[in-house]
Amino acid sequence: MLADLLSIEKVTVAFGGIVALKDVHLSVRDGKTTAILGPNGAGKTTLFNVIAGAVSPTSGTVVFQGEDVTAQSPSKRCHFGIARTFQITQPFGGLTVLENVMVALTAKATPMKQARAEAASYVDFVGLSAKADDPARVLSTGQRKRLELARALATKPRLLLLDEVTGGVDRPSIPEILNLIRRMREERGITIVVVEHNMEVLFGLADDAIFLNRGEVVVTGTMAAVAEHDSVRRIYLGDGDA
Amino acid sequence: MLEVFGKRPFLLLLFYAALLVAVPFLPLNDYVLHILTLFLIFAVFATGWNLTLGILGLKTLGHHAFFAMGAYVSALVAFYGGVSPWITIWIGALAAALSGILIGLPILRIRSMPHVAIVTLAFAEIVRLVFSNLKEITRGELGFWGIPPFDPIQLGDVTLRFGIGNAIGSYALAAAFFLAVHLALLIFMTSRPGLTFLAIKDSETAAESLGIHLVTWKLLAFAVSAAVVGLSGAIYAHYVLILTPTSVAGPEMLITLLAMIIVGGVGRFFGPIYGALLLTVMSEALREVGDYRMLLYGALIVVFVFIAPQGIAGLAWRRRRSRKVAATDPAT
Amino acid sequence: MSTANFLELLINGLITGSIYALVGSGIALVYGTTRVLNFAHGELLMLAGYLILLFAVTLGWPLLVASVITLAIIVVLGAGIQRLTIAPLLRRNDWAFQVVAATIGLSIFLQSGAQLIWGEQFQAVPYFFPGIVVIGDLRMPWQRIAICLIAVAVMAACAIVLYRTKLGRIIRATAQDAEAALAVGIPAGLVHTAVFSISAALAGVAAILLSPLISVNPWMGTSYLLKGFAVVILGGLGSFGGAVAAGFLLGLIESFSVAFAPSEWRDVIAFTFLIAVIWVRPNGLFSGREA
Amino acid sequence: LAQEVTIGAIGPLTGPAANTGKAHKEALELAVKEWNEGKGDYVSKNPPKIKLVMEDSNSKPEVGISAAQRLITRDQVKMIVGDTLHSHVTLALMEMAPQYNIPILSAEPVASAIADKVMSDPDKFKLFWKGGYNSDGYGIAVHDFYAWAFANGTLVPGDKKIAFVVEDTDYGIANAKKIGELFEKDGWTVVATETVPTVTTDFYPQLSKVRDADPDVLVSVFTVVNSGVAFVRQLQEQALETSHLAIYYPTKPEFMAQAADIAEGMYWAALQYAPELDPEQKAFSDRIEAEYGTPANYSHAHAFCTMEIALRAIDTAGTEPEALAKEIGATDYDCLLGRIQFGEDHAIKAGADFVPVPVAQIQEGKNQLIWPENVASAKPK
Amino acid sequence: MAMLELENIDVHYGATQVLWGVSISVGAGEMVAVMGPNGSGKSTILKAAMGLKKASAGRVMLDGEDLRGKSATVRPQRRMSIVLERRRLFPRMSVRENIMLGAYTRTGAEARRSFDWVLDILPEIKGHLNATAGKLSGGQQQMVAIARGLMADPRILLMDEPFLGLSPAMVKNVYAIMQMINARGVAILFNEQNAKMSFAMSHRGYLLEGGRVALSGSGEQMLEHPEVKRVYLGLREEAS
Ligand SMILES: Nc1ncnc2c1ncn2[C@@H]1O[C@H](COP(=O)(O)OP(=O)(O)OP(=O)(O)O)[C@@H](O)[C@H]1O
Ligand SMILES: Nc1ncnc2c1ncn2[C@@H]1O[C@H](COP(=O)(O)OP(=O)(O)OP(=O)(O)O)[C@@H](O)[C@H]1O
Ligand SMILES: [Mg+2]
Ligand SMILES: [Mg+2]
Repeated sequence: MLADLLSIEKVTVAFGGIVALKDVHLSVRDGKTTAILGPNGAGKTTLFNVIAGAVSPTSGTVVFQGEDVTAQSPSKRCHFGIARTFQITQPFGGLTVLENVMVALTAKATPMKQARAEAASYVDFVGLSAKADDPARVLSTGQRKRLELARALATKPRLLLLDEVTGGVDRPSIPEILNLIRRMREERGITIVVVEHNMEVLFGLADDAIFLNRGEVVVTGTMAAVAEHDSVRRIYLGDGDA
Repeated sequence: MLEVFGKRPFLLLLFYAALLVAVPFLPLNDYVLHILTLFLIFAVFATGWNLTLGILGLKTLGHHAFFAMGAYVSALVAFYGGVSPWITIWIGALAAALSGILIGLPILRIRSMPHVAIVTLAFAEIVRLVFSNLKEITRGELGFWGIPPFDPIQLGDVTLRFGIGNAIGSYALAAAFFLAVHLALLIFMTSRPGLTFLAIKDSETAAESLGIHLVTWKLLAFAVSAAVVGLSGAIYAHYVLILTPTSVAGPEMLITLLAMIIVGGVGRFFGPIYGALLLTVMSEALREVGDYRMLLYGALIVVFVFIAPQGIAGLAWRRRRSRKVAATDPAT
Repeated sequence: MSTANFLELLINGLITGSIYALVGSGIALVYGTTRVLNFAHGELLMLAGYLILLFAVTLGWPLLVASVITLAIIVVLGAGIQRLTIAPLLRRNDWAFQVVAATIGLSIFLQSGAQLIWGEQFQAVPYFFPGIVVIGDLRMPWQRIAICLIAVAVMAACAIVLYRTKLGRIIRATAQDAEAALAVGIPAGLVHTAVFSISAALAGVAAILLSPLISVNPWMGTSYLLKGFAVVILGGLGSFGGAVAAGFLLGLIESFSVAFAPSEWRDVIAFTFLIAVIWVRPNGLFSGREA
Repeated sequence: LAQEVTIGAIGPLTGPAANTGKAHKEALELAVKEWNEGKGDYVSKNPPKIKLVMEDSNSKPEVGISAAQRLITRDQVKMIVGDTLHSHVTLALMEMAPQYNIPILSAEPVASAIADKVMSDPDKFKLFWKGGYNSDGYGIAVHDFYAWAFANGTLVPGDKKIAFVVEDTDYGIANAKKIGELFEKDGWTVVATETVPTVTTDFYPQLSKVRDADPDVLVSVFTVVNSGVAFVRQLQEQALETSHLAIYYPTKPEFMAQAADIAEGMYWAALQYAPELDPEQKAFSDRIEAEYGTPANYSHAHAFCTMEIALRAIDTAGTEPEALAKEIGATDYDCLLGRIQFGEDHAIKAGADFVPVPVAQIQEGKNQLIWPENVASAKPK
Repeated sequence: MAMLELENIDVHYGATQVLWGVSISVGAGEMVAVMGPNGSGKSTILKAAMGLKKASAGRVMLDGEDLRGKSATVRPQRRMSIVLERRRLFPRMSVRENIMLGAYTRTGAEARRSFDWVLDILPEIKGHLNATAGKLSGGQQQMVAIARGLMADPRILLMDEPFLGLSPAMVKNVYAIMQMINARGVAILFNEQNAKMSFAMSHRGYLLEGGRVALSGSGEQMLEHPEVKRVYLGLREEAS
């Protein structure tokens, strides 16, 4: 059996009275793409925050590459190889698009010159070359999403967390972005965890899936199996007689 | 980063270096050199402060405390310890950096502009009061005098003397420090640290997710900024040779420097230099109407915030930029 | 320390504290609702001081009339200042610091303006409430006691408006996303101005209460401003109730610090306390309701 | 006629002490004007014409230094009168004397530190003279006054406890220190020394503390009149049972205007300028009033005297720095405030035979000189 | 006469022009979709219509009245409301307060009636009424934003990417709501990336490119247009 790149054990997150995650277990197979499905407010973003270190769990552990990283800061985890995008985008508004990506590279001690060249290729990848020298604050919703992706990729992660990365991206561009992600996965062996409401995108990307509802894991399995699961169809996709 | 540094920052600095070297060859009297010396010292101060205020985006309002720290520590060590100012200024800068870290630690964890502004302001008030209350050592508001000037240096058959009254030597020294500090900072800021500071300024969450350790970097910025300001304070001390807590750490120092940075351009690398030049020269020119000086500073800050929030440096930049945009835009 | 002495310190602390609370809550109100850190707040206090001096002393009007007119003018003045110097900035991207800078500039401008107009002398205002309360060893002029009582009443009234009325809800909504408020039809700009006026009125009340004690002068706002800021931070940024509580606390700390240490260390102790609190409780001592 | 000589002056024309600075300016100008109009107190037959340029020190040493450089390099002044008010500015300015080889004469500053600095290197500061007496002057006067009052039974020493509430300036602190030392020599204890910022007007915390310490003598020192008025009022409210002596602030006419009723019985030092008691000072006050519309105060008188010293020295010795400075030091001149002579330490001498430091008491809303006895206008009550 | 009409508007951000002579109209009771690539100016159109962004040329008409120079607040008074992009809730107020503020221009009784109705059609919100809006999940915030937009009892509703961040089931729900209120006569102008869905539900549609209207027509016409078909509807084949 392939070793798990990431495993989350018994993670519970409570915000005051609200329990956003309850006893969540999750294993992410190395090199595979795992989708996290769930209705709004199920705890998907919170799970990402726990993995990336932005939220510390009330209880439970996060193990990455066999190491317990629960107590590590987000920046430390990035150095371990965990990268993420934000559902509600967070560009560096005052830096240009290119420099936004350079930050990700220099944070890992890439020399400036090299970082500039490399960043340009990522910007190109996500289709923002025309805006490369514009400050990121002027980007539209979809453009911001693309920038998020470029930046996360530039950290050269082992594990990439994509929170609704195609939400707001115009349809004609989605295939390119999917191709890009797939290529990254194949060429660099990146493991991906993705939150996405666009089922078409998911089918093109995910191997495994888990289904969260009200902070609890309801179903785990292969993408196809989970998508066909009864409760998923009912609660998440709203199929059937609802 | 283009917005911060402009197109060719090193070339620009070289140009300023040439100007500074040319000055002593002009027929200027001591008084003018004295004003220029003050300008150079305050320009270093303003640039140092701009590092946190403009570039890291931490709205600190207490950097005059670091100025006072550098000035007093260097002066006290030189006076009581009999150590040469050539050495004590570094001790002063170090003391400022350490106090920067001390006050930086509690506020850096808080991502809130008012906290930073108010806590640093309160810190400056503490520093002022402590220097003023430790009368046995500093003589309080009576002023700490007897500060030794920099030891003279022999250049061939000319002896360069320093301290107030030795205009040429003092000017040369201030200019040398001005150029050295700006060059060092420019090298520092146009590479990784600069990029990182600017990223932190815009989104701490995102910066952190990309592997930037916030506290380390912010403390670094704070320490560097405090050290630069402290150094300028130390040079100031060994130039004017008397310090009072109110004049180095009082509110007028805050206002004056803030005005310099805002008029010059917050967050622009070269901005504070222009601001320092304009305001130092102006405040001397306005001696006649002394009563209106503070009135004018206040008005100047307001006016610049309104019509040119990016300051003098930003005005020049915007003009160039809008020409460029106008030329390329219809194509998009 | 005798009981009378202790009580005296306590009362002195509460009196100083009530002014800090009044000034601090005004700053907190504006910050809490509009995220504007108003460095010119002290100058509103100073201007109100000169107004009450003009009406109550120079013109000799009855206190109540003079106070009402002073407050009316300061409210209008506050609105004017907000409209002219702050409102235009709020539309910008990086307005937070620009407003700080602009209000600092404004503060210096008003201060030196006042000095040019009225000179640098301190102008005395006679006590409004004559007489001294004597209880055993304790002697307290009515003027001081009135400060405390009136300040508390005024702050209570403000709190009611803020948390119990529709106006309060509108104010708080505007605080959080002015564009969104506009989108639902709230005239956000007017709300901002109104809040600023209320805060100016609080400063005005403080000035009226204080002027007999500290004499009217161009710098009278400055020291209270810094204390007001400290109070705002201690109380939890933008929390009206927190600022009020922290104001009293700071007053007490200062009063007792003088009893145990030389006076010149009073402000050092007060500000060190602020920084110490930030170390252990960054969000303030009283995690009050956020406006 | 001799050629015109330019004299520079430096004082606080702006900032919180601007009122006093302006008074200095008026008096300096009047002295020069009268001199040039032929009404001066000349030494020679052919007095030089004088031009005065006054610059602002903004109460700050470094601004004062800038001003001095400007006067020296731009206006080519032959000597500087300054700082007219502040000791700390003077301490910075006096460094300019050896550096630019120019005589400097300060006016009101009293800090003993200035004299100490001169004494630490007399040769370096040979061009500098201090036109005010040392702050010790007050200390000695206050001490001697109380010794006299205890001796003749006007006051009783009680438990021999003394307390101070003073402003946070060299002036306040040096006075408290000197008086404290002198009283301690007589077996007294200093039970409290409270230092408050210069513009404080709320003294309740300090008064609580002082009351707890229960002193027999309380000395307050403020230069800001309103601090003094507030202090006196709050002292009355708190009904402290102690003998109170005030230093400096009652010299200001505004003090009597605001506090005459609540200050009844208070002692104060030093009543050096009292036009209502001294005809010469009255005449001077009238001249100032005729010229500027307001009567003169102590600062006018002091600045006027200082300028007289300077003018007479130039008249005698010309503008060669060393000679001029020497001549200043040799002054022996009866001015408005007393007989002016410089001591070893380059400061003018205080005392009954020189510039007297008399103690007054407020009696029935009026100032009365009560000590030393030879100048007293009334008996203490 | 159209209810809302944008006539030839230009919009600039600073020196950068992003809309070039755009004309869009929404008739009473009409459902109108705006489509276009990222950055083509869809959000800007909605903001300009709502008066949150000033047009530098051209005019915006509501019920035949020129709204140039009028404050943004006149629109809610005329029962026009907007669901903003990136949600724009009042983040530190409760969900209940957020929703109630949507009825700012209306009387208390009306507002309460609408409030009950909104909770009926968006029941997911019920459990979070006292939560702080800024702490809700992305999708929950979107629902609150929609609820707030409905509270004005609008005659015309502008929606910027209403489905963004919603789960498929919720998308269906919101879709149904839009159709329902539209059936009651509320005009809707919205923008959404899913071309098939948006044109299918709309009476008319616009296709934007680079800040200019590239194409417009009825919903069916848009769906049938070869350009739209080729670029916007071809996802499934490529993605799978
Ligand atoms: N504040 C701004 N300053 C400068 N340019 C801006 C600003 N806001 C938006 N833009 C630019 O205007 C163009 C249109 O933006 P808009 O947000 O209307 O696009 P959109 O069609 O809604 O895109 P998306 O589908 O990504 O949301 C974009 O190129 C964007 O970069
Ligand atoms: N900081 C917080 N404080 C309080 N509650 C929170 C916080 N963050 C999230 N929650 C709550 O936790 C629950 C899960 O939120 P989360 O953002 O993880 O959902 P999600 O699955 O990402 O939903 P969506 O698809 O809508 O983005 C929600 O009910 C939300 O209100
Ligand atoms: Mg989410
Ligand atoms: Mg958009």
